[in-house]
Amino acid sequence: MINDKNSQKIVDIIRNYARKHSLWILAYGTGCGAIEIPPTMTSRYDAERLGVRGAATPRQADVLLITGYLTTKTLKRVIRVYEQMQDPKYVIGFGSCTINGGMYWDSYNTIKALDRYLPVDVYINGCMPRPESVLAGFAKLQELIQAGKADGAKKYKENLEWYRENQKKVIPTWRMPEYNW
Amino acid sequence: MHEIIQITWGAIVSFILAFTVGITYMGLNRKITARIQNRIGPPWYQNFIDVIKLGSKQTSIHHGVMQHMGPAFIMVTSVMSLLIIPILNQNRFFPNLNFHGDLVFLLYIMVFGPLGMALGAGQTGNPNSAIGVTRGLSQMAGFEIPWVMALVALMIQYKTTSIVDLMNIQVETGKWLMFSSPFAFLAALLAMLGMFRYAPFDIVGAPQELASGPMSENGGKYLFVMMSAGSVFAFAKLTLYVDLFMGGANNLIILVVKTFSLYLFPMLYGIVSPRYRTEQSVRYFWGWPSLFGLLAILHAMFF
Amino acid sequence: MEKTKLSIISQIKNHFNDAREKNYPYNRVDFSVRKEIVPQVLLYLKDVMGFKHLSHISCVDWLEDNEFELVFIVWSPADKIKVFVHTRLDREHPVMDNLDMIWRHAHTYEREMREMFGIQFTGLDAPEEFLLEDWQGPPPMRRDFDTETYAAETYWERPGREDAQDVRETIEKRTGEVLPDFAKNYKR
Amino acid sequence: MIYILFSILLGGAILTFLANKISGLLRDTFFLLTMLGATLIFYTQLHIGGLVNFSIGSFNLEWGVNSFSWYFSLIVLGLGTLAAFYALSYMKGKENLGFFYFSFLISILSMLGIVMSHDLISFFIFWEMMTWSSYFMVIYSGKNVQKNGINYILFSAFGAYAMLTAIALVYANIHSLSIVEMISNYGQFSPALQTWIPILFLMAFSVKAAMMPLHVWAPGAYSDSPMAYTSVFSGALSKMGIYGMILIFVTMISHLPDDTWFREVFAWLGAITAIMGTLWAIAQDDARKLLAYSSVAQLGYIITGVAIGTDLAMLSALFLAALHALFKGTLFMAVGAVERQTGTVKFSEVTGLIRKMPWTFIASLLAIIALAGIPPLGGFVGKWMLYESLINSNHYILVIAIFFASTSAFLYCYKFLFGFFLGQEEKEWAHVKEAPALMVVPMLLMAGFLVILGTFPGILLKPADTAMQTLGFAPTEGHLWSMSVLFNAWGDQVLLRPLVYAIAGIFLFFLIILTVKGWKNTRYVTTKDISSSGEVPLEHENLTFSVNFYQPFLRAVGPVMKHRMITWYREFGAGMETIFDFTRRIYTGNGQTYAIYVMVFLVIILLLQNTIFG
Amino acid sequence: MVGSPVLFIAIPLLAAFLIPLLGFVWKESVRILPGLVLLYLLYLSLTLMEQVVHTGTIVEVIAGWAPPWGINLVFSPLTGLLTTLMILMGFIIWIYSYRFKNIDFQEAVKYFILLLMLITGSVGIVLTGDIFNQFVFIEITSISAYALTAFYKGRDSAEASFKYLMIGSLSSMFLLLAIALIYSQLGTLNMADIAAKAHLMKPEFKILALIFFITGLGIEAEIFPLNGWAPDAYAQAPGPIGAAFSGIVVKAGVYAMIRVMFTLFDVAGTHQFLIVIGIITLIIAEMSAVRQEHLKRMLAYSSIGQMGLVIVAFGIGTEEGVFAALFLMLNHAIIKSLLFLSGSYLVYHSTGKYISEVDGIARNLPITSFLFALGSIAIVGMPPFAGFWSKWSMLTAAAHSNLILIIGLVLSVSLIELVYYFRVLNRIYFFPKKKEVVVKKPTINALLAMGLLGLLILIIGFYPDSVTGYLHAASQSLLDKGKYIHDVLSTGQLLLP
Repeated sequence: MINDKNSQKIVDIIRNYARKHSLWILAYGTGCGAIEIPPTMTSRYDAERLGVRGAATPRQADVLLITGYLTTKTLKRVIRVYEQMQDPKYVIGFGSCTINGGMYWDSYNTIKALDRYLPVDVYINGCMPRPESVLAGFAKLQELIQAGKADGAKKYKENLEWYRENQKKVIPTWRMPEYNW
Repeated sequence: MHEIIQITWGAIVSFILAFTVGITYMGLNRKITARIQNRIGPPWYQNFIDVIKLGSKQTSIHHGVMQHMGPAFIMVTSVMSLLIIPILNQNRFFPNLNFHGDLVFLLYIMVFGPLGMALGAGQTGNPNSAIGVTRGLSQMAGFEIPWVMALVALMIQYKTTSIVDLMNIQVETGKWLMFSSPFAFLAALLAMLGMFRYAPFDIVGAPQELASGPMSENGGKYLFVMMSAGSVFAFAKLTLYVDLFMGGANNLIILVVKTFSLYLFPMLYGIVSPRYRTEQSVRYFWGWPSLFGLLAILHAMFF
Repeated sequence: MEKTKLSIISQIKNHFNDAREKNYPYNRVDFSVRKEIVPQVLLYLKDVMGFKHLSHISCVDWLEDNEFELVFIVWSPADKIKVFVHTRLDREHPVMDNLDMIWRHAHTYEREMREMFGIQFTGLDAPEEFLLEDWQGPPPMRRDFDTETYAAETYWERPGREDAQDVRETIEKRTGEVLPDFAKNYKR
Repeated sequence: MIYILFSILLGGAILTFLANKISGLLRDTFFLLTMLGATLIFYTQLHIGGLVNFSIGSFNLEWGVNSFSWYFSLIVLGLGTLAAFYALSYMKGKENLGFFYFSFLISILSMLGIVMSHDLISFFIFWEMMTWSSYFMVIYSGKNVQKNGINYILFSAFGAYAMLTAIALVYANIHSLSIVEMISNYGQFSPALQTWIPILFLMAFSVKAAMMPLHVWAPGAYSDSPMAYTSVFSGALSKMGIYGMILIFVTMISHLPDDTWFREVFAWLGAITAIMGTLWAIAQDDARKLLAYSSVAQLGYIITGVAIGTDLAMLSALFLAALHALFKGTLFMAVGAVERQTGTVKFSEVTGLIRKMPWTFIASLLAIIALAGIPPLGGFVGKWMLYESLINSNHYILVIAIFFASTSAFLYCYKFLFGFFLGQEEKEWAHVKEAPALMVVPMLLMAGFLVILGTFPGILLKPADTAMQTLGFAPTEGHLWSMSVLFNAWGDQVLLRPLVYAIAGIFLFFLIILTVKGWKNTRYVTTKDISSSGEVPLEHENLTFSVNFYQPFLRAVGPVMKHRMITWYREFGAGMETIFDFTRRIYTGNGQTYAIYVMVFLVIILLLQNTIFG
Repeated sequence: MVGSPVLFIAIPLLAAFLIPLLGFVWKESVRILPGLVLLYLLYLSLTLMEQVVHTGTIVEVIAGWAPPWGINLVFSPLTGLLTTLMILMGFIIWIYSYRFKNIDFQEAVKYFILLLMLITGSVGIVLTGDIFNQFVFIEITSISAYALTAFYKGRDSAEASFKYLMIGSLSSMFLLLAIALIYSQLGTLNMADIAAKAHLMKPEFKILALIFFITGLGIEAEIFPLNGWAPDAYAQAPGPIGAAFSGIVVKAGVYAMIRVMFTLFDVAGTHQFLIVIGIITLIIAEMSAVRQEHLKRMLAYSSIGQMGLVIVAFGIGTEEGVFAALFLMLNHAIIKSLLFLSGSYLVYHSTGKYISEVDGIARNLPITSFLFALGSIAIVGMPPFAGFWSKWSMLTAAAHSNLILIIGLVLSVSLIELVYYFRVLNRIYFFPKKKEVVVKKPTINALLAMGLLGLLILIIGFYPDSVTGYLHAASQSLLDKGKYIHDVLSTGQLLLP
């Protein structure tokens, strides 16, 4: 019965609905962007309406929120955290630094495009993005999940070699457990 | 055989009931907290969504057998206490396993799960988990004292160690035990604060400093089972309090009303409280609540 | 204040003949010394004259002179005077004495110098890297290190930014908005 | 048959000792054969009620077995035999093995002798033999002998001399050493004697049972003797104190006109022992010390049960006594296994052995569950009966005290399991293998028995019931317990079987759900793969949290733990030494002084002659 | 009649004079002869003892002068028991010192003469029925004891010997005073006669005489505070002589004192006095022993303490008490001799005889250490060894007389005793051995002697019945004053023309 196509569809609908409305975020507060998270979560903008809620550890989280520039040193940790998260998982790039390097575009140790290294589902533009745009970003993510298009994790799995190559290019000494799920 | 099927059936139905009600209470907690903080807050059914999501999440790692069994341990506690605590007066709702002399059993089965889960948390090797466990156990050594004092006071006052007997006494006399044994009720109520682990006693899994403590390595299905067990256990505890102190309930609606009004206490207390350090909370429970417990025993012995 | 400063200068000059001083206004005095006697000067300042606190160690890259200049800033809480001790190192072989037995926290500054400028401190006991993990390029703070080229070579750049190196220009170009005069002074 | 039993043990001990000089194999064979032979004879040939008589030194000695002593011999021989198997493997390669096995067998012999003697003099002789044979074990390792060894022998001797005084008093009054006659004549003693004889006896017994003011020797002695023996030491030897206490309480205290205060005092001493033992166990970093303090605490419960003395309390005390032998034996053996495989017993040093020593872990887990009193294992049965008996006999505050001790016991229980078996798996211990089968199997056997007892406590309650009938209690079967049901005085009852089945059923159900869901995708990750802020812990980085484990809790109970009994004893000892040093100076070594002494003596006597010889 | 009690005096005296003469003929005879003599006397005493227990006291009159005028020897169960014990100890000490320290011929002659004299004197003290004669024997014993104390001729041993001599001469003085007092009052020196006529004495003279006796004999019996000489003498005398002191000399002293107090005078308060003085001796000695740094001094204090215990047991005064006291004396003689003998090998080459020098010595001297341990455990009173039974009978005796406080005190002191013995044992077995300590392996004969003692401890421990019969007879004979007087005086009357 479970393998039946129609019932699978129903299950998928329920699942996607649940995933959509329950986004537990792991805020990786790298740069100045982390300052925008508290207003987003507290009474003014109250992201909990959307089912957004903080998670304490990567094991429990659904969304990896990267709020700002990533030095190579931080990138290593972010990749580690991402790989520790459980499927399904999504990445939100937050602020222009994650998109094109932002004001750190010519820095000697800051990456300029996050999606070369991790599969980003949604980018939120701005330097800093206002809480409104953050909420808009979450809404976009929900839209994608509902449509079943937020498949960053799948992409990562499929193109793991490509990602690894890029990652290893900026992180020369690579000592991490293998990613195999 | 018939009995076994009946009890199994009863267990399933009461589990579903407890699950539903417990999760709803948790969702209402979030909603009410949000409203008090001048937020809109999530819908009341938010926790259902969370649980379903956790259940549908893929879980591809475990740290060993003990961690794998941890959630099952804690589920044993929840379901066993549900099976032993009579849901309605005269056990009208479903037959369950309750037996005479179950209060002492309940005291011990209530620590079975947390301890099992603590073992699971220990095996993950995450230092945060171990720290959380030590805090949880210390806090438990704190709040168990007033709780046991309250129960002992009831036991000696009514010469029984059975929940059903206590319920029947309340039905017969028409007087709730929270009025006839006020000190025991106070002690038990304050102990309940620790049992629910809301603020100010939430140091065990404080997300800010311990990364949710014992649960920090559990995600997906493990967290799913734990959350469900927590909700069921919360309902079971509330039902126990209602059974013991508030005269039980004759139907489910009354039960829900009574349990929810009882639930408001730790909830509201938690919303307006900051957080205690472990030794502070331990000392708190050995202070006023234990004094109330002692008074309850004296009251029971001499009146 | 001025008197104290002069007495400091005279004392230092008495003890270390080749120290060249420069008296700044307010509470600052500078000395330039050979690198060999830097530890002695600092020790003298610390133990005899009461400059208990090392505020900072800094480095200047004099690419034109082919030299590094190290600046040690020490502070006397009693006299409220800070003394800058300058010294110059050969840029090809920048080697300096380790000072962390005089001030414990000099350790941190020295590790930073080592990574950022490639200055070797003899006897510095800190095998692991400090700020730059996995760094394999030249020391990035040296003036002959071309940051932009390095970044362009190492990090993939998202296409479409070539024309938008300068934000103001781009704004001008795209929207036709006229920049105010003061903004033009800060042109890249 | 008793002769044969004793001569087998004595002869076996001597033969083992001698065989040590010839070959190790011969010695081990003798040792095992002796132990097995004794057990076999005990189970097959010994008849309850048999008596043997002979006289020595103008005293009539009488040995015999009744159900009560049979119950305790069961503990001794059961644990002794398993520990003997364990010892063969544990002691391999150590020094002075002949000495070890000799003392082992002698202490088994003396324990059997204690429970089988029917007269005071052989009771005392066996008691002292037990003391020195166990003293040999305490000093076997040769560490801390001057401290722990002297502590142990001093306290034991104190107890023994108290008992000797009591025996002398009894003998002087009734001119007989038979225990039966002592009991039957007890009513005719003067009131002062009626109080003092039991007190003196109880002093002796509470030393061995490590009761509160006299427990000081226990942690050191338990942790210094080899673990193979400590399981017997803590499991069986301390029960001899309980044996004596039960005897005294049942036969003497209950005949006192005002026995209530007696019982209250002892019950409270037991409870305080339990609390303080627990608190100190929580503070330990050394697993042996932890278990030693835990033993003190557990014996506190038993003492409370004995002191209360209703039939339910006595039943629970007897049951807990056997149970304590089982689980504490297992735990000490587990510590021994860890010690043998890793070379250390510190929680702060060993971690993550669960995958290296799974069987040891399982045995310890079951033993710990039983120790904590958590259903569905046997420990719960004992705890339940104890609580019920306390409540039924109106000792309400005592219930709280005992409950506090047993709740706090969870803390050290968890510490034990976590410290050794859980936590980060370190590279340092990667080489560790599971202990040899000879060590693991005894542990697993005992742990398995604990599981069975959780459902069918009647297995053990039946002999306990028979033993109690020997002591003059009414049969309790049917109104306090049946094979898997427990009752209390108010008619409440616990049906154990459905509970155990329910627990097992629920557990298995959810375990299956957990396991089946995503079975294919799930894989094991090492304990280095944890979420620690994105850091990858290196091989040598130890993230285990095991130092200052319960610091907050200990801070909370700090005021209670500031005073230690042992410091008081130490100060007393230091004071005594000062006095001794002063006395020593009376003998100045100077001839004139001595002559003056003589003259002073003469003068004093001459002056006081009328007072002295008047 | 196998032999006469006179032989106990005569033969060893004769042998003592023969030794140097025979030595010129055959050097080895110096060493062998005392042994033969003692062996014969042992045989003699055992047979006599057996006879005496069954048929009654033998009174031997010397030179035909009947009591109360002549000198007589009384071989009652009590004196017989002590004689047997002394000769047994003497024999064992002879075995032990057969090759003692490989002393040369001259020294050996002196040593064995003095040893024989010591034994003769002690046996004489016990056997004689005449009070002046007893005084003479005491002098014989004392003088040989002084000489033996100074046997090593070192500075310390000379000093110890001098102290002993000094205090000993005080003892002689008081004894002589007491005897003179009695003679002036009663005109007799025969003990039985004195006992029979004691009521004729003026009470104040009686008490005065008693006090002089107590002072004089108390010095020999090591009661506090008259025992200042003892630790030094024990510590400085050769090992076997220490054993002889504790096994033979002190026993004779205690016997003399008890005989005077129990038989000669019947003064109220003696029992209480004995108990008090015994307890004081016991407590002070045991307390002093704890902090001793010298092994032999420690043993000496322990010995004093044990004698205090014996005196307490005598002080109980009942038959059980006397039985316990005799049992304690017996056990103490055996066990303490074993401790002295084995202990002197533990610190053989050490100059200071420090306890710290026995650290870890068990690896080199397993048998000696084992015997020392056995002795320690036995003397502390742990069953199933000999010491337990005597302590046990002492306690029951005290309990029978309702002396509960004494039980408490005795047992607390036993705890102290236990501490210092076990400290030494722990050192012997578990401490790391000091490199500089040189170990001397015991000779075969020493091992034999110590083994014999160990065997005795075990025999008495496991089968106390082997001695209790004799002890009962002895205690009865001590307490039955009338019978003693009757036995002695009737012998005289029979012989009167």
